[in-house]
Amino acid sequence: MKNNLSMPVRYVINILSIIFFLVLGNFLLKIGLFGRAQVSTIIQSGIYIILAVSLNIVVGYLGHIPLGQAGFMAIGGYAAAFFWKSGILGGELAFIIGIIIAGISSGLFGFLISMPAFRLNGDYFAIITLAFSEIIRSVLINFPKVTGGAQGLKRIPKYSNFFCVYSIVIIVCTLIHLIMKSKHGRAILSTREDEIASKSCGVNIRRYKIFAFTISAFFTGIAGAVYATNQGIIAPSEYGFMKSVDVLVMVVLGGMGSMIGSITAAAFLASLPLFLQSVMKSFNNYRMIVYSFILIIIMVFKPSGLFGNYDFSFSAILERIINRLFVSKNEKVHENL
Amino acid sequence: MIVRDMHKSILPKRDQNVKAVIECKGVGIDFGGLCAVNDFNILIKKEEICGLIGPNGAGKTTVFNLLTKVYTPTRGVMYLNDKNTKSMNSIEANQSGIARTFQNIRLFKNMTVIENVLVGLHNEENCGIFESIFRLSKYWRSEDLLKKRAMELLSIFGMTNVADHISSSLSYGSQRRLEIIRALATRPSILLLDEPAAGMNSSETVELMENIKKIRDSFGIAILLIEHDMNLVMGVCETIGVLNYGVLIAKGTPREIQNNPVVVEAYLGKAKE
Amino acid sequence: MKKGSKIFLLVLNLTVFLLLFFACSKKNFKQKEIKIGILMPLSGKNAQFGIAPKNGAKLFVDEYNKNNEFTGIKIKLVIYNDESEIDKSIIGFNSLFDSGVCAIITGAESVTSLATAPVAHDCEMPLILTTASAEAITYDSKSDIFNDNVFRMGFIDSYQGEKMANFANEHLNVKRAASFYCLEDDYSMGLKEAFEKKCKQLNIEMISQDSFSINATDFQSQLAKILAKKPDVLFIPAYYDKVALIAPQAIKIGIDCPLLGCDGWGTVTKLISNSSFLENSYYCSAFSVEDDEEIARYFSESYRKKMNEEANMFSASGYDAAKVLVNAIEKSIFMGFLPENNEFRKVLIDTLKKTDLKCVTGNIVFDEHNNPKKEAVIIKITGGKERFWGRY
Amino acid sequence: MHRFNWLLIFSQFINGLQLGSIYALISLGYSMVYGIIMLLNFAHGDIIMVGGYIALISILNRFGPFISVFFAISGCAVISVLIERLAYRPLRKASKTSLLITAIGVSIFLQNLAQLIFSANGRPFPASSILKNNKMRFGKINVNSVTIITILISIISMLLLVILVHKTKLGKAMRAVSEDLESGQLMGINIDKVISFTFILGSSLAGIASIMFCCQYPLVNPTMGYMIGMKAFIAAVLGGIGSIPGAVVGGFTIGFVEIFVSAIGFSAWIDVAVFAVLIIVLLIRPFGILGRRLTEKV
Repeated sequence: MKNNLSMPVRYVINILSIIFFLVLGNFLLKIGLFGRAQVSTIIQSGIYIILAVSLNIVVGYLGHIPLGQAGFMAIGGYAAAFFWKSGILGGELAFIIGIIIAGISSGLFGFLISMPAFRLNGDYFAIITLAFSEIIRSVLINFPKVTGGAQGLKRIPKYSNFFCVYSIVIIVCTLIHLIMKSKHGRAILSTREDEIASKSCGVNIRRYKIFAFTISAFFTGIAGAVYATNQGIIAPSEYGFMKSVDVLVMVVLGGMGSMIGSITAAAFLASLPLFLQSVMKSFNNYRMIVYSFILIIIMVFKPSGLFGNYDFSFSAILERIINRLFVSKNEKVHENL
Repeated sequence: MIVRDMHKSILPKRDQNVKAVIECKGVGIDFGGLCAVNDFNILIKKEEICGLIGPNGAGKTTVFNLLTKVYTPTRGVMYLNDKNTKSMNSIEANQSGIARTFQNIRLFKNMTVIENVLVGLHNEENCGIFESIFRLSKYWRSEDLLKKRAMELLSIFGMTNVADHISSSLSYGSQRRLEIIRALATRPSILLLDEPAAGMNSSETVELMENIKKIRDSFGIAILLIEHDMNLVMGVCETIGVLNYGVLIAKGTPREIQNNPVVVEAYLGKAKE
Repeated sequence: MKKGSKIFLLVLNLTVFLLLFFACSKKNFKQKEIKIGILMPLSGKNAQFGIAPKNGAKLFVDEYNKNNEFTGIKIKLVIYNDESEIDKSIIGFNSLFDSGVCAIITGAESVTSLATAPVAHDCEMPLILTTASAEAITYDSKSDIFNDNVFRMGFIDSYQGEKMANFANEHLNVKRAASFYCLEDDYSMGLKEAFEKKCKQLNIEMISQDSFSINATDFQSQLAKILAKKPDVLFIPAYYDKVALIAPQAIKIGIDCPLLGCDGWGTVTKLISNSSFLENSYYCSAFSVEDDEEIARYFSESYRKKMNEEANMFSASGYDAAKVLVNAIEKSIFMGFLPENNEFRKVLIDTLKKTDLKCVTGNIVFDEHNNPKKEAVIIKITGGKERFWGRY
Repeated sequence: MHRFNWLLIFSQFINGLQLGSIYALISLGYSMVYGIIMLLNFAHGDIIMVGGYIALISILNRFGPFISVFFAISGCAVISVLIERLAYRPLRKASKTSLLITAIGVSIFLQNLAQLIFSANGRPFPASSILKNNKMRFGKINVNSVTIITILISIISMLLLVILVHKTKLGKAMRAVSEDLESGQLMGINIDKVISFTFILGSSLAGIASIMFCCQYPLVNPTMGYMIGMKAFIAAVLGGIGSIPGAVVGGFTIGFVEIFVSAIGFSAWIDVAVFAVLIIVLLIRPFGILGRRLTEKV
């Protein structure tokens, strides 16, 4: 057996690298290395990372294609906006509580929607989730007194800066990673692989499908809240079918079932418009054509996407390096501290 | 050789003094007019290796699906460890002690070997979602316990060295064995093997026979076997049931079955007068 | 995928990722010419409301640069396509801010401007809105926030609603009015509410308010109900692509009362194959191609010549926005402020406030909330043509 | 409605019939394609937009009404066969998820391509040059001729389709392949030809529907296909996906639901009502009114 690092050591390494990343990011932003556009793009790609990673739970780990993520984003955004605008609390605490409220409300909707949705599969599942998302959007439009209707909800307090967006990104990714590396994560994966075999192993696949969909809705709601506070105004017209497709393209490009794939694809596609804007003026006109073309090409030639379902663990990389360096001199490595 | 006194952790937790592991009376199912299984009666005692043979399309796999409640029978009653399985779904059936393998291997292809077994051990430890997410001590204890048990199970067929390989990369024979191990992981009191020797050469079949005996001895569980390979059936089964057009036409020791006129007629047709 | 190649791929990806950020953070330091930003939707669903003002502004700036060599002021347009999506328009604003523009012409539609206005207010970047009509962009009565850096070329929703109500009352002596609006479009909603409030004041009876959904194509059932109520006039605050569908169905079903519209109706006769359906209907607008004013006629000819397409209200407001902005820039520079230092924008805002300029869409003077005080042009559709009826 | 005026009720009924027949024509395409290769052809809705634009261009270049209608229908057929050949055929063995994602990709690609070529704003559709639109008077009710022609043409096309599917050899092949692709192949049916023919048939019907639609609502824009396609799919599911009479029944039902909802004043809630119908149907009878139950073999 290779001498791999024991679990506590892995966690120490992971935490250290995360803190280092956050501090470095903050420092870089403070000294104004980036222009305003890069800052808002970085924060935007943080939001899209949360969206892609939470969609990846259902698309990658569970093997179903929901087309209604925009609806949960809207619920999260509006729930948090109502809380913040009511002004019960101010500052950082309000931000955190608003995020949690957004997550819970859209998680609740996810739970309610997944009960009927999982009685169907394949195309029907995709269409019923799309139907729910369109209904949510119409309800938001048709009650102007409550939700500001088509003009949207204005003057949402702005809390988002690099530090809190990226700490949320990291918390969300870690939580998903922890869930997937547990018994429940294995149950979700087994449901994707083969439902009948999972049932014969005693896995209650219906419960785990609903569980996976609810967490995915929970984290999408959080992303919706961060999206709302980052913009200051949210309008129902943004949460149409195209927003769900945008996130789906990210997950598919990154590789269904690979978290690092979703993260990289989300960051790459979220910052693509700005990057290409300076390079090729009219790229934005062709953006959606290029996206849909990528989608078709990937599905035909490399359905497993950029990363397949290879899940990245930083400590695994370190382990391999340590093995190569030390074991070749075959003296005892000070492992399992 | 693994002898009977395996440490207790592997043996199924079921109450040992149950009369019959499986008992079916008048069980039948028809799919819209077609009567796949009709008036199926069987009784399998504890630690009995019973074979189920019959021509193709006699309803053998349908019987398996009935026993594991993948289909719910339209007629008759079934008892599993003396519990009526009428109101159970396939998950509850598995919990109360029936595990199965499939005719065409249904492994979790993209998961590693040990993960496949760990899924089998899913209901071994009840470690809730909260404990798992926040990695409380209960999570560590249960994970270690599950890993240890999975390794033990793998060691039966000497597969511990391939624990980290992706299950689809294994050879055909070891995939079959992995599926059996995964079924054993759910602590069944009866294991249903659906044509385990299909596609195996003779040496592998012999090895399979020993493994089946070894499992029955070390686990103390009953085994119900569907197989076409007669020397495997005759060699390993203590009793054999013959299924023809969904009806169990005979059940007895291999000797009795061989010269039971009804069976011969069903298989070879009526002798010319 | 062997283990090694995965690592290589990961590293490659990370480098692309980092390279991407540093590549676009270089600031261009040539400050010789003065940059004006254009933040408009040039693709996607609202492209037609973004491309026209961009062309209008481009027309003015090219003209200005050509025949004002001597002033040493050269205007450069920096264009960003925000696809009429809020998140892209905020990034667009920041990207224009980074490229050192001193003001931005934006406001093809209200939702994106509502998002960029507060951001611009924080960094005192003057915004010139072409046709966005939501009141809250400049002054939001509910929360009493006034974005003093935002100036508006077109009308606010309530202005048009009241204007058409007055017009109906005065010139068509209407006693019973009906409205047919799109619930999912904030522009349409704003106009309908203003029209309704004004009608109550003029004790015109509002007999029915029916709505249609944004991607509806069939209106016969609502129109049948309106027909049953026999209104004297039917107010349809919508954009020209919806009106082109509604009008034929209204006439076919038998509605014969005059139809009232708003500035969204511009170029509707182009979009309807047989415009007899719009006979004797009126709509107010900021600009009409047949406006007999000399300045307006000059604009429509040069626009048609340069862009080989018919000028409309959107391109006219883009042209005016550029004209007002460049005029204010000239004044601030003559007052001795250099465009390089950043309180130039503060000065620009003050000079913009004091604008009093004859433009294509009328004489531009800003009231205390930076909304233009100017008359509307009333256009009557007769013989399939959008005739200039007069100013009101 | 305070007093029950029969005039309003009857004209609404006619509208429902006309809208329903358009949805029925389109949902036939969905049902046939889904029956054959179990694919929810997202792009089928956009074929209507393609048909509209082709008809528009051919009329602008002064082709006669019949030639431009022919161009539109054959254009739809050619484009949908191209889509099937390039995007769907390589994926015939692939998982359902990749097929679904590809269909979404094709749909967005078509919409944005049209937006690029014809610009995002709508173009007027010269309906009068295809169908002379004069008012017909039945007693007190004035109904425009386009509505009547639409209903008639839809019914004729549906009858032709039923005859073709049930009476001709090719129809028999289509039904066999929709029962079981592999065994159809074993029986010597050239699968690719049959599937391509199904796509041709489905999209020609969609072409007819798009001409009817553009004549009634004379405006063509790149994203019109999305909503119509979605409602037609709901109609196909409501009727029982895969069953041809089901698609017709579903189409008319959705048409009437839409007209009824807007008649009682909730016009803003039409989309919500149609989606709600879909959800209710999927949960209570997933195989729809006339569909057949598909049991999953273990």
